[in-house]
Amino acid sequence: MEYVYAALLLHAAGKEINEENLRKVLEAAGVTPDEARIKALVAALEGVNIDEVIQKAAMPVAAPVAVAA
Amino acid sequence: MEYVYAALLLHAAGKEINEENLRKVLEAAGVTPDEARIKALVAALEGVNIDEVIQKAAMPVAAPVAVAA
Amino acid sequence: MEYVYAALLLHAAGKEINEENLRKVLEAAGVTPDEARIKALVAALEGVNIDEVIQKAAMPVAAPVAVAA
Amino acid sequence: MEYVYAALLLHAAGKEINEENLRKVLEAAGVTPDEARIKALVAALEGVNIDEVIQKAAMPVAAPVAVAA
Amino acid sequence: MEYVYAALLLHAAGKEINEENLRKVLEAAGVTPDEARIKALVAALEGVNIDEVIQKAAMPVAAPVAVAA
Amino acid sequence: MEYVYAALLLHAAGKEINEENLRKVLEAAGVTPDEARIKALVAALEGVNIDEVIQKAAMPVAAPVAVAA
Amino acid sequence: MAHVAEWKRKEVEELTRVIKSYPVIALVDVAGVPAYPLSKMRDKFRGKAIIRVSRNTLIEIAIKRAAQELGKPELAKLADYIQGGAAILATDINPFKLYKLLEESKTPAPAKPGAVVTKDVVIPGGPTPIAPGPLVGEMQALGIPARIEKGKVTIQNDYTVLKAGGVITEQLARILNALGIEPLEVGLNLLAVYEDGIVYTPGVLAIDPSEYINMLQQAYVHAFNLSVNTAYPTKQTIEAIIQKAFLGAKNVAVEAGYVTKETVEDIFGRALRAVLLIAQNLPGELLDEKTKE
Repeated sequence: MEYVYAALLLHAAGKEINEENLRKVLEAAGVTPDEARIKALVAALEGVNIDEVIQKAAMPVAAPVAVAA
Repeated sequence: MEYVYAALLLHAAGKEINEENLRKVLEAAGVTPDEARIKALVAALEGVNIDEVIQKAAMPVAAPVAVAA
Repeated sequence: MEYVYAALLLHAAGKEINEENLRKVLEAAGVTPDEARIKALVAALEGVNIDEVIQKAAMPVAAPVAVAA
Repeated sequence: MEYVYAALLLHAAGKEINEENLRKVLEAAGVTPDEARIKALVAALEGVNIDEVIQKAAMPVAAPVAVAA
Repeated sequence: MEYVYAALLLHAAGKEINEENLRKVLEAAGVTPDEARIKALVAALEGVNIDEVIQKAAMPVAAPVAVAA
Repeated sequence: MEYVYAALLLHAAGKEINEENLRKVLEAAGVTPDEARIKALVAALEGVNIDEVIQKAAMPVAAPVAVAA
Repeated sequence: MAHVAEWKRKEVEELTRVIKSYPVIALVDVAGVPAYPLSKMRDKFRGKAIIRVSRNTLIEIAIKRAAQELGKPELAKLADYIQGGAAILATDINPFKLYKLLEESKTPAPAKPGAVVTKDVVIPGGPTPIAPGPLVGEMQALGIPARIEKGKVTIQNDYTVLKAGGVITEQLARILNALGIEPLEVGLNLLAVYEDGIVYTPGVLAIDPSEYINMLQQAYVHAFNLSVNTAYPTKQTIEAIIQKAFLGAKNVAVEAGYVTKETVEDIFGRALRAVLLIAQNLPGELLDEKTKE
């Protein structure tokens, strides 16, 4: 998940999620970046509205399960 | 998801999920394989117990995350 | 599930799920295709809207259950 | 949230979540680190079992199930 | 369960679930039919809307989520 | 589902699920057997532990979610 | 049989003829069934069954004779079940269905002191037509939550006054009759049925339909599971098979953190939830506006 956290960190920091930025962040975290994974991630995120995705993801799916204790 | 389906097809067939095998399967399906995505998938699947993961539910949890109000 | 993954791969690749295509993909994955299973799958998929079916699966669960703890 | 993402990135990379590492990652992401927040985060995460939290976040929610008899 | 499977087979085949048909199917499966069980089954299923009963069984249910409160 | 019911009937009766037996049972139920479907079923069931498979929920089940309140 | 009265001989002959001409022979107890319900029952079964009330001894002789003449020794055993005011019911109806029909055709009857109830007797909550009087005290003495409201006796809530198998007392009979509650059942009690060499008793015949419904559903689930788990497609299961394959693929991709348009939401969701869960443990001053929302 390093790559995902790196991408989300960039997004939260208001930075573009591109190959170079990902590389820098990963390296700062002591990860030797895998070029293929970086490229694949950037490609997969192309056209994805991250704000929207995050908003949807943050919403707990359905309501929290009602539990009779 | 083509790449993932290809990987699971190989897995179900008892074949190793490596770059070459993925490439062959994707090409047979008429997909021009993207090297970065193939490499990224192989790397990402390292250490994943596919049989176990398949059985798990795919849905994200509604772990009632109580966000500080 | 080899046959089903092969079918989903073809679908994701935008190819027709027919006997010939399934055969090619399965062979590329090192599976010796069973003609009867291929025919049965193609027949069963007739009239099925795969995108719709997948979307249904991806949808979060209907209603959360109230569970007695 | 940048601070928490940075912490999770370090954790996923198998690195210690300390002030220095956080500072490096945040800077790589173009964030000017706020010393007080870094200190507070490190202090707050002491004693938190991050693996457990991540596992909780990954927990699947009930998928549609055909009941086993 | 032989008797119930036989009944469902007849139902799926669009045939009436009566004593004679059950007897024939069971015998074809190498089972010596127990007259009392056949009679009881036919009587029990009289007036039962099998399609409806089956559909209820097939209904996706949320899996029991054990929540520690 | 006729073919599956026929297979389950044979299994419950302690008989082998082979083409000939399936054909006999289906014919007794008034079904004209489709050779491809019979062959596909026999192939699909090869090496399958039926007792286990019929009990296994067809869809991934969510693991009990332990949510600390 | 030399001393046997002529009418008895004729009666046995007629009973024997009836027994021999139907495949299903039941013994029913008609004791306590008044003439009117019995004739209603006859109407209900007209064309489907013949009911012959006779003396128990004559029925026994007829059953044994029919068994001998038909060469069906098992039929003779039916005579062992004669009791009360037995009658012969001859029919084509499957014994299990016959039992069900007889049970369904029982009608409620008013309480009688000394009678045993077959079901719990429940006094429903709500207003009653009874005017205040000594009956209220009697009700309360039995634990019935009776009260006077607006000049009428009212029952506060549903109350089980007698369990199945219990005996109706004189006092309770009075109360139930005043309330218009009919706790007894009148109808033909099946003693035993013969068909095809087997004598069935009520214990065997009282099948629980819900058990069969459960078995049907179980059998269907077995078939469903077998089909989906072995990827043998049928019309009913093809969708589930596709979904299973898709969910499996998606699970693997999410677990591996392999981002595709199908998995991006789940993967980001996990990361985000982890962040939120951790943020819960953080002091307030660490949280920025986004987290505080």
